[in-house]
Amino acid sequence: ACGDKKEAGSTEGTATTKLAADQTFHINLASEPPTLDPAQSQDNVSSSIIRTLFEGLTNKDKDGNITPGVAEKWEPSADGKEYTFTLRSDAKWSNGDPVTAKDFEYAWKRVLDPKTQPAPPYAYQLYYIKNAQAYNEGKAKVEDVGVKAVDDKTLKVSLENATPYWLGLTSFTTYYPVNEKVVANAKWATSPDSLVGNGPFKLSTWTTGQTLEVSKNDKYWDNKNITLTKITASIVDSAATEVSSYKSGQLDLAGQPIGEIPTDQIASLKSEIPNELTIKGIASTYYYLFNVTEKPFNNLKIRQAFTKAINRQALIDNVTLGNQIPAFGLVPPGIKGIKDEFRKENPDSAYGKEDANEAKALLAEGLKEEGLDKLPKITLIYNTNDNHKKAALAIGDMWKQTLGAEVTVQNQEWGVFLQNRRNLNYQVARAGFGADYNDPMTFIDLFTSTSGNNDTGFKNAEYDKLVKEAYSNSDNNVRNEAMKKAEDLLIKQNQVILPIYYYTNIQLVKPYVKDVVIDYGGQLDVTHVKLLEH
Amino acid sequence: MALHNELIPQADAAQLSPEDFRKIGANEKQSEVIQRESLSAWRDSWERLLQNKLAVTAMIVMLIIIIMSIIGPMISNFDYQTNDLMNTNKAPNSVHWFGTDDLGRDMFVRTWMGARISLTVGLAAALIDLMIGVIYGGIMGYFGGRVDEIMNKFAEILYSVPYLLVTILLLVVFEPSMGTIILALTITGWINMSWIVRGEIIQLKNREYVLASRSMGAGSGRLLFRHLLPNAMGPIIVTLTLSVPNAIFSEAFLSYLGLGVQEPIASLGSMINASMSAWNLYPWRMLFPAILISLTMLAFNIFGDGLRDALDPKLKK
Amino acid sequence: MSQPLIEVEGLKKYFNLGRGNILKAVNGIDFSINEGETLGVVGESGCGKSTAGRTILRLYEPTAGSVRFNGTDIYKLSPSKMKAMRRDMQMIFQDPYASLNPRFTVTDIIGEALDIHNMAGSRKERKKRVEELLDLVGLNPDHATRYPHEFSGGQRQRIGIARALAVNPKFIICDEPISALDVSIQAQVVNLLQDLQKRLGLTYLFIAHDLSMVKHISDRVAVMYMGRVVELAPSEELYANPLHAYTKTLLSAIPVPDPEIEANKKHILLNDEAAGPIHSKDGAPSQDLFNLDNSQLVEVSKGHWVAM
Amino acid sequence: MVRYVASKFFYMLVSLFILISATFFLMKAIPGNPFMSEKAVPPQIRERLMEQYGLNKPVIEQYGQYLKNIAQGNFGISMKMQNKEVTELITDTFGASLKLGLIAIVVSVIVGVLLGLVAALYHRKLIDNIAMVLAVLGIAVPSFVIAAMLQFVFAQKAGWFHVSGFSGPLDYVLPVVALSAQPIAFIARLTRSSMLEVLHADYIKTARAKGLNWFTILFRHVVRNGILPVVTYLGPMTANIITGSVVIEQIFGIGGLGKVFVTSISNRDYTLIMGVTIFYGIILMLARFLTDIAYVFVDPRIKLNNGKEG
Amino acid sequence: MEPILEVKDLHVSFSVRGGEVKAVRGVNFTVGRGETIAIVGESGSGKSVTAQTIMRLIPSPPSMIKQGEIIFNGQNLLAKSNKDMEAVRGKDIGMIFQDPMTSLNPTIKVGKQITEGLIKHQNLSAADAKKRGVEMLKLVGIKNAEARFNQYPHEFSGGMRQRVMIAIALSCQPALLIADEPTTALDVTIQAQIISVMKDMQQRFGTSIIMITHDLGVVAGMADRVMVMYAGEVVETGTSMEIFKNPQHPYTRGLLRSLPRIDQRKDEPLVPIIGTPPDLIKPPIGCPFAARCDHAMSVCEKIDPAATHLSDTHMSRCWLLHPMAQEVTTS
Ligand SMILES: Nc1ncnc2c1ncn2[C@@H]1O[C@H](COP(=O)(O)OP(=O)(O)OP(=O)(O)O)[C@@H](O)[C@H]1O
Ligand SMILES: Nc1ncnc2c1ncn2[C@@H]1O[C@H](COP(=O)(O)OP(=O)(O)OP(=O)(O)O)[C@@H](O)[C@H]1O
Ligand SMILES: [Mg+2]
Ligand SMILES: [Mg+2]
Repeated sequence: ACGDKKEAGSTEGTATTKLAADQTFHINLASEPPTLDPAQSQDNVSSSIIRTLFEGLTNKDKDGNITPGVAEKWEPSADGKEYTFTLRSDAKWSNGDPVTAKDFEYAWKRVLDPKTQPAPPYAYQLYYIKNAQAYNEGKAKVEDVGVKAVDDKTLKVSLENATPYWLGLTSFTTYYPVNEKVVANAKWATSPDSLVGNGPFKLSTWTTGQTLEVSKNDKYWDNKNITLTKITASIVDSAATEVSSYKSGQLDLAGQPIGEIPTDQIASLKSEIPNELTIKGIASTYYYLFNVTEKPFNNLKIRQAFTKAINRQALIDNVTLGNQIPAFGLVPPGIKGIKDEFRKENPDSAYGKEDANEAKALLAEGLKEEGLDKLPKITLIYNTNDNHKKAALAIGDMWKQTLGAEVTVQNQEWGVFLQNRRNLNYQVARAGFGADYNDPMTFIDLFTSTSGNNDTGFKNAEYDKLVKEAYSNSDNNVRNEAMKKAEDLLIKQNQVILPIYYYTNIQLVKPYVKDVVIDYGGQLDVTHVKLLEH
Repeated sequence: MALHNELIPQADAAQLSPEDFRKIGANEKQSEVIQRESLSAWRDSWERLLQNKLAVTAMIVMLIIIIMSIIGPMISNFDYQTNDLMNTNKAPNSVHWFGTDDLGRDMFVRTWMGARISLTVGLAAALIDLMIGVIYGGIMGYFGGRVDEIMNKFAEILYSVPYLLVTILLLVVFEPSMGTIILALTITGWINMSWIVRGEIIQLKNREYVLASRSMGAGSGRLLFRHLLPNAMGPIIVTLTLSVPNAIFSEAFLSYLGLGVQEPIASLGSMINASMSAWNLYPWRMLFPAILISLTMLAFNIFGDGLRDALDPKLKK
Repeated sequence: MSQPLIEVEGLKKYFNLGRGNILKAVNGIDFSINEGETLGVVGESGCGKSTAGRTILRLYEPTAGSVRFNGTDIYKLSPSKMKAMRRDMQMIFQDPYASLNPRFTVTDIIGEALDIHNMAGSRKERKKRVEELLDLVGLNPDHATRYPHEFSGGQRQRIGIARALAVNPKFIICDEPISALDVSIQAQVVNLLQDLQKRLGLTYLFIAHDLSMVKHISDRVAVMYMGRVVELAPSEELYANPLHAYTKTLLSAIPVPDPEIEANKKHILLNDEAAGPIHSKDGAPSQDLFNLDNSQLVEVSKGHWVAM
Repeated sequence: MVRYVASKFFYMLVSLFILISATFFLMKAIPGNPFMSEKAVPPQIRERLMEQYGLNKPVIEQYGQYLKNIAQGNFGISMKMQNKEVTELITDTFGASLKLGLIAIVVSVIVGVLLGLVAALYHRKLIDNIAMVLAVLGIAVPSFVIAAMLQFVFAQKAGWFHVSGFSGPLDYVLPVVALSAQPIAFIARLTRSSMLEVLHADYIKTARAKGLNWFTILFRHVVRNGILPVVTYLGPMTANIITGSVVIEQIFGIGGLGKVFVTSISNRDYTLIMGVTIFYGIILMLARFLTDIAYVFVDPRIKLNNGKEG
Repeated sequence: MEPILEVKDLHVSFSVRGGEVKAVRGVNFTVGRGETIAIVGESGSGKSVTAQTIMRLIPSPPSMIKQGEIIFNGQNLLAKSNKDMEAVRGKDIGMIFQDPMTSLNPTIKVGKQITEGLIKHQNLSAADAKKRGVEMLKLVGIKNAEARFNQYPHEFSGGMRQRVMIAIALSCQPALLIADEPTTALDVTIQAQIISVMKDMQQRFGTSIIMITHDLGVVAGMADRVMVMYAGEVVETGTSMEIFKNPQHPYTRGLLRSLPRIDQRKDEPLVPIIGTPPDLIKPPIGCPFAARCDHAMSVCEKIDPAATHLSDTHMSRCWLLHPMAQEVTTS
């Protein structure tokens, strides 16, 4: 991974390896999990908890390799468009029911069912499955969806295209099974009494706003490999309090992705407890969107000027403080390419560099092209959040200092912000995206003209064509070439977005905590954590 | 009649001469003493205020804060919104007297700017309260009867609607800005003032000097502006003084909820809020605004109390 | 005998206390006062003396009845005529502290009347008039620029008198002008009032509850009880020959500063439970001991009226 | 008495109605659709949702429905936590707030009254000055500053208390201190001035003239009358403590209603904001109402003349 | 007559902004058993301060007892500890204050306020105290006493409250009752009732009374002896007869003259005392009344006159009584 200057868990092999008597793991959630229903989950907090409560067909080990989960083994067809999963026979629900192929079929179809309320936000993660999108959009029937429980232990899945990264998705929460019997109750996922999962832990307490506790699930097939007896999560949404609690020993783990460490404190933590602070690059990008349909950002040169006018490293060193990596492209490091990471194979240095003078010159040209004698007032919007605010202020100030732009930064509430962004009712807006799966496509298809996430007004037939090409081809070389061209088109030729940095995940982990897993995308997996004696 | 002059201690008969017993009669001049030197009621209150050392100190502090909030940002080379990313979170030093914040902005300038915003919010809210309160309360008190009854009930009902909730709602709906914050704070803030005014007017309107003026044929205007309001001024000013810190405090609270003024402008409250994430590391970022807001609160409260004592007719002999 | 200066007829003043409670503070009084005469009004606290006085001056709008001044019914006057009329009728108040605006200087207090009626052409004239008035009431004109709180009670009362005199009134209502003063000071004010009456030919309605003082200053005395006049007679006559039971009680209750008389005096005491405020707080009158509702003023001898 | 209570109650209902209406219409004034989410919802599903929530009806009809629902204690469903009802969220979390609030109220009253009493008894002496300096500080320093400092000094540095959480009795200490600082200060000042007034009242002279000893006088005559104004302050104090707890719960990580409120504001969870606002409104108005009634019991003078002192 | 109370050379001051108010300046007097002594005088002449000093009720600070003795039943009250004073107050000396509206605790039932003292001083059980309290209420003329016993002060009229005050003050049958202007706030008719209750109670219990008032009529009706105070000094004492029929001090005379007499003709003016009393922060060195006295002599402004005893009971402090003054005026 990238940017991981200091790896945590350096205690490995040095201190005692004796396990602590009390295997209760204390973590903090920065917000109440909005849901514990795998179908509804879309945020890190809930997915981190759901990951302890459910298990998909496959799992990932700490190096990101796919390992068997509920599925004992699987068999892709020759064309890569069909998979046959064989489920293990000892997989059980926490209420004792066996986990069957039907449960998966039911769960996936439930996600795709247009009548499911509220609409599962990540339904599109299942669109690789044949007819999934059509069914979800109400254009196909449920029988047409390419998933079928052949018998209790056999699940057959047909895909739209041969998708090399699809198998990895089966460990994703949206692909988790649910127990049809309990789901009838609309509130099944809100209480320990009614939540039935198939994961290594089961929900034991959930006091709104206070604590959420999961404890070891005896029915879990692999429970002998689970060391923790309990995971206790406090729910405190003050970053400062979280760090204080961690320091005072109340927490064993703090920070992202389920909590937060104030950026202000990172520098001091680095010097104070360097071996507990883990900074790990993850596959997410922080960028700004230009509204390309309106003056002045309809002009490429002006967009380029704004992109070149900022000093990313200064921003990272002084404002965001998390050892992030300056970004010039869309696809972050950590995402696989052909052999190595996509970003290494296609360095983003090709997309230009910061240059204040060039920025000024470009701005002048751009203004001339637009027939403006002066840059109009620029408003930069972001959704209310301290870090976004700081970054926005700093960047606004950079624009002001280099380009003489008059910038107003404005925070907006999430709903308002999204609406404004979607309706192109803005000039520059903050955005960020984390990988849904380990392939550049998770980023590249954001900006097709039909994408729900393309809030820029950028519509480019060639781009759409490139994306389609990558979708429909199973040859990784061809796909990568198409995606590289698309990114080039998006950024180098059109500068639709202003990449700022690639995210890192910042965490505090006590030295006695072993086996905390953060995957390439920053997802947290604590199911195999062990607590050493301390 | 038998006189027994048993005791004439200090006045030994020998020392007294018949001259001492010459009749001089009553001394009208001396007996009609004027009891106090000439001071108007205002001057009198003022003098009394000046004798209250605590209140005078508070007044001086208040003035310093007000003056500094006007000139403070000017006496520094920095401005409140320019970032200096090379100099973030610097402790107070000879260049940045109050240190810098997380964007390297000068805390000295920002603190005084914050004080300016906070004071503006406080003063503006208090003044609007004053205007509405005096008019509304004046009408209630002066006209009395049914008018009073209805207007008073309305005020009472409005008053029992928890004001901070309404304020929060308003700011959730309308983007917080100086204007909306001030507006939100005054939405029920004036009621207290109107009751003070009403109470005073009702009390004063039956004072005999008002009746005297009426019996001489004075009209409503003269009664209100020459007799009633000037004499109600004491409590009005006290209430005004005390509602400034209230408004400042409420604004700070709203800032804490993220409903304060928008960056890059900051009030003292929003500065404290911004510093909370790491105040143990960079204490100056919280301390200066916190001290200033506390000092402001203290100064206004103590000064208000002092004013109350100085203006309270009960203490007059 | 000349026409009376003031004629009060069937005067009533009710206060609405809300919730349907009506307080009949003045409940139908009739009397007249001749020019140059002093009518004393006595009665216990809350019986409506002040209310009657204020209603006569139309400081309160009456509930019913009429007051004629020199034959004109003042309740029928337009506001502007009423304003002019106010020059003829003035009032002196009880509390020498509450009756002077503490924010005004003596000049402003006395000069206010002159301003209202545009009686002082220039500032100088105004000042001269104020000094004249101060002199008239026996105050040092040099003190004109001072504030009321600098004066003693007796001096303040004189300022109040000077204010009333500023507009050259014919008729003055004195609402307990001496009650708040020390005994040794009371006589100063009473003498001044009597002296002014002689010099300026004033007519007084003199309200007090100190009966000996009322007797001393008044030509005739009206005794009020629960908003009504129960007895009205020349003062000598009233004291010598009280007819109404309440008057008798009242007179017997006055302590006389003479141990010999006091030693031989027989007190008539009022029924205890009723001996409280005549109105309880919610405005309901307490027991009407003398059954006033069914009685009328009757002239039993010349000028001596009694409620029967 | 009955009439007094009835009229107070009636006013409370009117105020409540105003609050509910204001809340409703203010929320209606917010731009955007409540079913906005990261991923655009297909139009037909949105339609169905709108229908389900009655949002496609005319505003007036919605308003009527809303009033009806509230009368039945139904505040709707949270928009952020779509599986939870607002009522449920409130009842789940109010307990913690209530406990904290009640303790803070009790502590404020006891400490405040004692402080004020001592200050009054030692009027103009050193103790008086110390007590009043404390009181003034309590008023001047924002509670969130106090809370942060307490947390830093006593929990993080000294380690005497948990930094956050709300499980053991010790966890109450810091939040209660932070929460009651201001009310204590207020009550102390209020008590002091009213005690001073009472101490100079004629009836205290009467009591002394009876030869009662000082403690009897203090507790039978002085304190009882001196805390009357404190009773009137209980209503506003509840409001103070509630608003204070919003901040304090956040800092000390207490899962109370205050935290829910803050989160609902930062999440713009409109149904939740409305629900909590109205619920707070009810609590506050109830507190005021009870205060008014309590006053009748502690001050016998009020019974007869309908609430205004004679 | 054996004195029950002797006040000797009492000096009391108040420290106020701008100096020291010398409120009581060398007051001497005695009260005999069963006797009623009235204290009259201008407002601010120190009547209340004297009375409250006897009870040691006057707050200190700001007050300071500079000098003097108060001998009650042979004991100096000023030398007693606070604790010992508690045993005297209410038990041996009772007190009534001017304003009946404010001198009862508004939040405590009337009965309780009466029995408090009884329970404390006479060790009565609550039930006995109640019996005694009701009895007292009946004695002071309150009808329906049992029911009234459980009412609050605001349910009583002013006159009735003053009766309650009398009941409280006399409940332990003290030897001395101090009444500080007990009727000033009341109407004349009610005043008459209160005075008659007081007289009645005095007869019943043989209490001595110190009655403070500025109503000379009340004095004439009640007092055996009268003490006239002016500017913190006693300027004249004597029996009622002596004071009313043969006043010696010009202030006493002026006071009597400024009242209208029953037989006074209407055109005969009252004779006022001109001017106002002196400021007690800077009391004059000479006679405090000199500035207002028609008969003032030059010595009056220089030296405060000593007491002249005109009879066993009659004392006056005036230079006019000095033999030399008589010589000068007669010559
Ligand atoms: N403005 C008013 N509103 C309501 N009630 C009033 C008003 N003014 C006077 N009253 C009531 O009217 C009654 C008569 O009052 P008024 O002042 O005339 O009595 P008074 O005889 O002058 O008494 P006092 O001797 O105490 O001055 C009282 O019960 C009083 O409370
Ligand atoms: N607490 C006090 N502080 C300062 N001065 C006081 C205080 N109490 C009384 N005095 C002063 O002492 C003097 C005597 O007061 P005192 O109350 O004895 O007068 P009084 O004769 O009872 O008058 P009144 O007839 O008005 O009751 C007055 O000048 C008064 O101003
Ligand atoms: Mg009156
Ligand atoms: Mg007195």
